[in-house]
Amino acid sequence: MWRDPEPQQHYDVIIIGAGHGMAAAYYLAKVYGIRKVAVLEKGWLGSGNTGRNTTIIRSNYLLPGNEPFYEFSMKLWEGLEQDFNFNAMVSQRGILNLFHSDPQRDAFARRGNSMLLAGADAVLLDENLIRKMCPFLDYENARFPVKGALWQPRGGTVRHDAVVWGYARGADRLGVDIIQNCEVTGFDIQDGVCRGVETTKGPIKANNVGVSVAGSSSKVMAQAGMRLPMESHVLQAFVSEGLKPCLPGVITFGAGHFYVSQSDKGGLVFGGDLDGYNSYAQRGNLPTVEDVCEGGMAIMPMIGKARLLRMWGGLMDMSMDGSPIIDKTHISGLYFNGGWCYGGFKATPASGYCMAHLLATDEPHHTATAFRFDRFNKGLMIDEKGVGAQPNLH
Amino acid sequence: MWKSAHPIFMILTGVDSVADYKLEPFPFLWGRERYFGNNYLDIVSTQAIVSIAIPRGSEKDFSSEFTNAFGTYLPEPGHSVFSKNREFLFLWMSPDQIFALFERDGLYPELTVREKLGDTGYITDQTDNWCQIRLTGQDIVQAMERICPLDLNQFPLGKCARTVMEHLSSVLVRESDEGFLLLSPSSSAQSFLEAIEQSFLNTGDY
Amino acid sequence: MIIDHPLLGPRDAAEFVYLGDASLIDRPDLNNPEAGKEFFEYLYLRDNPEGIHRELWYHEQGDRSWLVVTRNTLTHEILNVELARQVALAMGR
Amino acid sequence: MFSRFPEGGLIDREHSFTFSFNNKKWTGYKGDTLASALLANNQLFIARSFKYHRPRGVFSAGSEEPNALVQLGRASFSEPNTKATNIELYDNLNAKSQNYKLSLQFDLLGINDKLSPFLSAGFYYKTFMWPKLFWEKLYEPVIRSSAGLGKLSGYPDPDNYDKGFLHCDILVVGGGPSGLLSALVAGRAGARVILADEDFRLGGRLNSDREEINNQSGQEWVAQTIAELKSLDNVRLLPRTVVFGNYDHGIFGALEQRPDALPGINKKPKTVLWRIYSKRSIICTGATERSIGFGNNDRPGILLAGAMRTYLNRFAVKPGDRVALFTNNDSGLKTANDLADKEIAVTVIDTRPNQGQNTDKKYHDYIAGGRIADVRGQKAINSIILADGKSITVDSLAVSGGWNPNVHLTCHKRTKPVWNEKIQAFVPGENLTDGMRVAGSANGLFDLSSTLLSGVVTANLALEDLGFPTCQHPDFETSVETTDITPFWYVKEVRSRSWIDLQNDVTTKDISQAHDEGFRDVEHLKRYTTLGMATDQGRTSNVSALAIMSERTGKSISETSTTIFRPPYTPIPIGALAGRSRGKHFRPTRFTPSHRWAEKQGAVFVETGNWLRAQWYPLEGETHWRQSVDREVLATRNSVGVCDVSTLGKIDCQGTDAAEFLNRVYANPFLKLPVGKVRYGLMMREDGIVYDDGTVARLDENHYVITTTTANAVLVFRQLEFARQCLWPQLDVHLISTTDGWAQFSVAGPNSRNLLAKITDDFDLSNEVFPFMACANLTVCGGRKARLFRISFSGELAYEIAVPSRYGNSMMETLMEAGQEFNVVPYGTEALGVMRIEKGHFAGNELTGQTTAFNLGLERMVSKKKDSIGNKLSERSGLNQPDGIRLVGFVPVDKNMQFNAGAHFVSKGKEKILENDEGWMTSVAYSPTLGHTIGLGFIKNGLNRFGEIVHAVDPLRGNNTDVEICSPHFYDPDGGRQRG
Repeated sequence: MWRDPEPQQHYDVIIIGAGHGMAAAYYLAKVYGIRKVAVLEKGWLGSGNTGRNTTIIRSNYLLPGNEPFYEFSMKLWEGLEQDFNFNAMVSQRGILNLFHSDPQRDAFARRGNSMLLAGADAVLLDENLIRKMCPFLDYENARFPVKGALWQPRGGTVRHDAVVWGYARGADRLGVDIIQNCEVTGFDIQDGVCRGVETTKGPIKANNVGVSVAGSSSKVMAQAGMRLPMESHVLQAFVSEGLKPCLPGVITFGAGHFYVSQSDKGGLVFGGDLDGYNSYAQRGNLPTVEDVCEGGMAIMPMIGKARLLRMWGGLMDMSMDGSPIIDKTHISGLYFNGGWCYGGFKATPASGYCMAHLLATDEPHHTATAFRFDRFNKGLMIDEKGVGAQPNLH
Repeated sequence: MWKSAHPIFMILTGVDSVADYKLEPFPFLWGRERYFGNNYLDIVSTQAIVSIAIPRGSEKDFSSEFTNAFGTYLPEPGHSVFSKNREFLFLWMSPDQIFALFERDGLYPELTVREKLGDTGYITDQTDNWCQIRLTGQDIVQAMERICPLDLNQFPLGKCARTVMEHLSSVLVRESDEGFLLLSPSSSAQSFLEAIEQSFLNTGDY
Repeated sequence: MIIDHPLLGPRDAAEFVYLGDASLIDRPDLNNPEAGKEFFEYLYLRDNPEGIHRELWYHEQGDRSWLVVTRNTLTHEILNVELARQVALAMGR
Repeated sequence: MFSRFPEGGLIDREHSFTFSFNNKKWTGYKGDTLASALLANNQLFIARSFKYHRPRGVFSAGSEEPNALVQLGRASFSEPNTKATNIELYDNLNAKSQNYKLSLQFDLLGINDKLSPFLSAGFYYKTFMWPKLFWEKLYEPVIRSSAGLGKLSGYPDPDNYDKGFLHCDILVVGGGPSGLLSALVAGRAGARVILADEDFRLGGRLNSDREEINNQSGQEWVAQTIAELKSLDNVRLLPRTVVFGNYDHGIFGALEQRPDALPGINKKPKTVLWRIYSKRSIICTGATERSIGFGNNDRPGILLAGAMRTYLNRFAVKPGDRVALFTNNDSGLKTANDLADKEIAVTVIDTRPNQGQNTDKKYHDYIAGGRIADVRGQKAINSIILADGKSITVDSLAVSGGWNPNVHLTCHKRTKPVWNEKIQAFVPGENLTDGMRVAGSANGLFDLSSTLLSGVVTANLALEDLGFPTCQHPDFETSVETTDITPFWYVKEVRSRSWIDLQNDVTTKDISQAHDEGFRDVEHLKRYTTLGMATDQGRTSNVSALAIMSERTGKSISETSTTIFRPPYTPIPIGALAGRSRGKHFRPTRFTPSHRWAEKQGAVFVETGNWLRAQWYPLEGETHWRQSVDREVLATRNSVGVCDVSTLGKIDCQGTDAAEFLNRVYANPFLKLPVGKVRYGLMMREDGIVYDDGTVARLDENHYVITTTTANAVLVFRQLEFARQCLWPQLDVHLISTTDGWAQFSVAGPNSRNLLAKITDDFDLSNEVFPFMACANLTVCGGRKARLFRISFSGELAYEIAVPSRYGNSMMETLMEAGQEFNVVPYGTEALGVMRIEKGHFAGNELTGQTTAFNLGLERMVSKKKDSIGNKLSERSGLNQPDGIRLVGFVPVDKNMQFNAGAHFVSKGKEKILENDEGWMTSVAYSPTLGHTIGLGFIKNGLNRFGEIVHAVDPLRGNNTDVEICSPHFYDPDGGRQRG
C-alpha cells in the first residue's frame, strides 16, 4: 500500500501527525506540487483520532467562520474516492438532528438557513415526516417528544480507516515519505526560525514544519515553548454487534447526548459526550457509557437488545471556543493545525487542504480565515455552542 | 409608610386586618404511604427544615452560641447530631452550613431557630424546598443499593450525606437501625418517590 | 473515578462537576496595567500536561465544596485533594 | 452422532424443559445451556458465518463462542446474536438461526463462499468505486443488505433493566478453583467479599474436568466451599454475573442476569448492571482455549478440546462413537482420557513428535507428530485427512492449540500483557493499579494445585494490604497435571482454507495478504482483515493470528504484541447499560406548584428543561393554540392575568459582604441598592459574554434574593459558589437555592393591584408606597408568609407574588377566585413569550452564549469603574465592532405577511448568499395587541437602521419577507404602564 522509508536529512515540509497531516501531505503534493514532504507519525498509521471516531461527515454548521469550511470539506469528500482511487465508502445517507422544543427549532432553523445561504443542503422536517423515515423512534412515551428535525441529506458516514489508508497510499505514490513509529521529541528553533525537528529516528531538517497532532497538540507545541488555548479530553465511542440494517442514516438526539449511525458491516456506531475531565488516557469511564446508552434508549428503545461490543477513547484537542486553529505561529516556519474538538473527522479533507494551502502560500485558505490563533485575544471567538472558554462543554 | 421587610417584625408586630381568603397546603406527595412487605415508606409532612449558614470570621462565636442554644456541638462533616433535648436534628451540609430539622409548630420555622440562636447565623426556611421520605424496615439497603451510590452497609446511625440518585439530588440521613430519612427537591418529588418504589418492586415480591 | 474528599472521604466522581485548571483561582487584578493581557492568558491559555494536573472539581451533589484535585491525566491516579477555598486563602486571595 | 449419556453430568434430570429451535421442539434439562441441549439432540449445524455463510456449529462452551449465535426469543423480546453457549436453558425457550437467506439449510448467500477468491481481506476498498454513482446506488445497498448477523425487532425493548451499586473490600472475579478459594480465605478473615462469575454454576473448570482435591471430587469440593461462602454474611455471591470492565480507582462494571425474569412472564428486571466499588480485586478469570489452523477447521462437529470435555462431563453429552483429538499440548490429552474412559474410540493426533509413548490410556490410535490437513463433511464433519493423506472416519473432532489466560480485565487500563514462552501465551503485565492482583490460570498457572495455592496467596496479600488477618498456606493434594506445550499454530500442508477468526471468516491467507500489502502493525491487521472484531472479539483467534503475523514479519510474538484490550469483556446489551432511564424515566420531571390546578383546567404543557410548564390554557371551543394565546394576552393587557413563574431560579444570598459580592458577579453596580428595592442584574461570563440575567431583591440589610432564568438556575449557582469559594474566599456571603421552596406567580395587567389587594393582609400597594421595582416580605390570606416583587416582564403594571410552594396550588386557585370580578385569566408560557416580545425583552432565544451586552444594547450597564466578572474581556475589540449586530425589532412591510424565527437578514437587493448575511431573527410572535407578526432579531448596526427595509430570508421554509427594522419596544415604549 505504501513504502516504509527511512527519513531523509532534509525536506521541504515536515508534517507531524498522520491524520489530518496525511491529508495535508497529499494535497501539498497533488495540488501545490510540493513533493519533498515527510509525514511523521508517532505510532502506526491511523492510530490517532482518524481511526477512533464515529465516522460522521456533515456540514451543518451555523457560524460564518465555520460553515464554508465544512461545506468545502463535504465537497472534497464527495470527490474523494475518484480523487485517490480508493474506496473509503463515503455513504451520504443523511444526518438527522432531532429537536424537541420551539427554541431548539428556532436555533436549527437559523442553522439550516446558514447552510442554504452557504450553498449546502438542509431540510426542516416535521414530526410526521420523521415518523415515516424513522418509525422506530420513541414518539408515544418519550420524556422529550420529537417535534421535528434538521436534515442534511448529504451528510453521512465514511469508513474511517480507509480514509487514512487512501490518503497514505495517494501521498506515498506522489513521493511523500510516510515515517511511522517516529516520535518528535523537539524542534530545532534558532533565532525565532524553525529549521527542523528532533525525533526518535534522529534530527530531520525542513524549510517548514506543520504540526497536526490533535489531542497531543499541547504536548508537542510545548516543545516549541507555546501554550495553547486548548485542553485534551477523552471522548468515548461505541460500536454494537453486527445487525441487519435498521437505521436510515445518522441520527442525533437533541435532548440527550447521543448520535448514531450503522456501519456497512451492520454495527451501530454511536457516541455522546466527553467524559469531561482532562485526560490523555485514551480510555474513559463507565458513567459516560451509561449516559450515552440512556440517551440511545430514550430516543430509540428498539436498541435495548443490541449489545455494545467495543468502546474506545480518543484524545480530543478541545479548544476554548470549540473551533479549530489553522494558522502560522509566532515562530517562522512553524505552522499549527488543531483544536478540532470532537468534530475533526469530517474536516479531514478540508483541514488537510487548508493546511497545505497555508504551508505552500503562507496565507490562509479562503474558507479558513477565521481559524486564527489571535481570535481569543481579539474577541473573535467562533463559539458554535455558546458555552465560552469551557472546553469540556463544546 | 410601608413596614420593614423583615418577616420577623411582620409577625411580632402582628397584622391589623387580614384577607378573606385562605391558603391550603398541598405538598405533592402528601399522604402517600406504602408498605413493601415489612418495610414502610412514609411521607414526612410536619417536619421543618431550616438552613443555618455560619458567618465567615465568627465561626468560634457561632459554635459557642450554638452549643449554648442546643446543648450539643455542631455536627461533624458527613454527620448529624441531635440537640440535647432531641427536638432538633442538625445535618452537616457544607463547611459553613447546617440544616436544622424539627417538628413544625408555626408558619415561620426560621423564627424557631432565630429565637434560639439570636442574630448569629444566616437563616433560611428550606422546608418547602424538599420532600421528605422516611423508610423503615430490614430490606431498605437491598432496595436502595439499586439507586444509591453510597455504601449504605457502612452508613451507621449519625451519618448523613448528600448524593445523587436517578439524576436527582438527595440527602440521606440514618435515623435509626432500620430507618433512613431521605430528602429530595420538592419539584421532582414524584420522580424521586417512583425511583424508590421501583427499587423495592425490583428487589422483592411486594 | 473516586475522589477522596478531604472532609467526606471517598466519593464517586459522578457527584462532582469538572471545571478545569486550578489556575482559574488565580484571577488577575483589574487594576494591573497589563490586565487585558493577563485576563486573556488567565482565561484562555492553559497548561495541558500529560501527567500531573491540578484541577477544579465542584461537589455539586454533595457538600457544594469546590476542590483542587491533583490528578495524573495519563493514569487518572489522584494524588491529592484539597478544599479550593483553603487553597485560595493560602494564595492570599 | 451426538447424544446424551443416560446418566451423569451436572444437569437436573428431574426437570426437563421443552424448547424450540428453528421451529422444531426439543428436550433438554435444567442445568443445560442451549448449546449443550442442542448437541445432546445431535444438532450440530446451528448458524451461518458472517461473510461466507459457511455452516457452523458449537465451537466452545462459554462466552468466547464465535459460531453458535442465535436469535433468542420472539417478536419484540427477540435478542440477536445470542451465544447458545451462554444461554441457560429454560422451559419454552425459543431460538432461531440467523444470517441466512431462505433457510439455514439452503442459504442463498452460501454463494459467497464460492466467490471467496474475490472477497478476500480489504476487498471493499479496492473495488466498487467506478463509476462514481454506482457505489451509493448499487454496491453499497447490496453490501448493506448482507451486513450484520441478527435482527432488531424494530419495536421498543419490552424488558426491564435495573442497575445498582455494590461496595466491598475485595472483589473476586471468577468462581473457579482459585476464585472460590480466594473468596473463602478473604471471607473467613472478615473482609467484605464479592465473588462474581459469568456462569450460572460456580466452580469453573471443576465443573468440566474430573479432578480431585484433598481426596474429594472437584464437585464435592466446590459444593462444600460454596456452602461455607453462603454461610458468611460478609460474602456476596453473584453467579450469572460477568465483570465486563475495569475502570478507574477500583470500580468495576458487572452485569448480572436475573433468572427470575423470563421473557414476558413478569416485570422483574432482566439484568442488573452493578458498579462494584472495590478496595482490592483478585482476577481469577481463568483461560480460554485456542484452536489450530488446518483446512476446513470450521466445520460443525469440530470443538475446542476443553469445550468437548465440558459437554462430556458437565452436560453428559456424548460426542459420537469415534472422536479425533488434535493437540499440541497436554491439556488436550485430558479430553482424550475422559473420552476413552467413556469407552469412546479416540484417535489422538499430537503435533509433538515425542509425546504419548508412556500413556496407558486405551486410545484407539495415537499419532505423534501428526497433523490434520483437511476435514470432510459440510454441515457436519465425517472424516479427517492427515497431512500424509490418511483419512480417518470420525463423528467429531476436538482441537487444542493451548490456552490463553483471560487477561482482559488486567489490560483495560492500558497495562500491556507480556508473552510467556513457557505457556506460549500472554499473561498479565506488571504494575497493575488500584489494588488488582491475578490468581489461577488467568495468571498462567494451569495446574490445579498451583491454581489453588495462588488463590490463597493472593487473597492473603489483599488481606494484608487492608489490615485483615491472613491465613496459613494449606497444602492441596490434587491429581497430577502436566501442562507441557509445543507451539504449533497452523498446518502448512493444506489446500483448503484454514480459519483463524471463525466469526468474521478470516483465514491464514488473509493474514498473509494483509502483511504483504503493508499492514504490518497488529492494529492494521485487525482493521484490514476485521480479525477479532466480531461479537466474540477474537477470544479464540487473536493470539493465533499474532503468531502467524509474527512468523511473516520475523519478529517475535512478544515484539509483535497484542491489540489493545478494551471493555467490555463480553458484549453488553444497550438496554442494560441504560437501566431505568428510558421513556418517561429518561430524566426526572419537575412540576410547578400549580401543576395540579393547571391539569384540571386542561392546560397544554411543554417541557422546559426538566420542568413541565403550562403552555396555554385552552377554553372550550378554542381549536387552535393561537386563539387561546391571543385571548390570554389580551385579557392580561386589558385586565389581569396570572402565570406560574416558579421555575425561575431563586437564590438566597446573605452576609455582611453580600452587596460587595453581588457587585463583583454582576456587570452592573449593586453597592447602593436600597432595602426594599429590586434591581435588574446582568451577569456575564469571564469572557465578557452575557451569561444570564434576572433580578436581585434586597429584602434586608444583609439579605438578597437573586433570580435566574429557568435554564441557568443550576449553572449560575455553581458559578456563584465558585466566585465565593475560589475567587473571593474572605467575603462573608452565603448562598442557598430556594427555587423549589417558593411558588411564584406573575400577576400582570391593569387590575393586578386590585387583585392583590384582595389577598394581601394589610399591605399598602399604592404606587407611592410600593412603586415599580419595590419588594417586601408580607403575609397574605390571613398570615401566610409571602414575598412580593413589583417587577414586570409583560410591560404591564405587574407583581410577582411568592408563597411557600406547598401553598402554590391553593394560591393559584385563590387568585382565580379573587380575580373573578376582573375576569382574570391564567396565562401560559406562550402568552408570556408574546408579551415579552411585544415589550422587547430578550430571553433564551437571544442569549445564545455568543451575545454581548453590546449586542443587546446594554453596553452602558457594564460598569467600567469596578472589577466584576467579565468586565475586562468584554472590552475586546472583536466584541465591540461599530457595525456589530444589535437587537432590534422587525415588522412585516405587508402586515398580512408572517415570518419565522431563524430567518436571516439580507439587505434589500443583495444576493441571498452567506457573504451578505447580516444577522437573524431570534424570536417571532403574532402580536394580538398590534394585530400583526412582530419579531426580535440581531442585525448589523441595527440601532442606526430603524425604518430600513431588509429581506428576512428563510429558504429552509421557502419564505422571503420584506421587513422593516424598528425599535424592539413594540408596546408601551415609555414604560408608563409598568410604572403606573
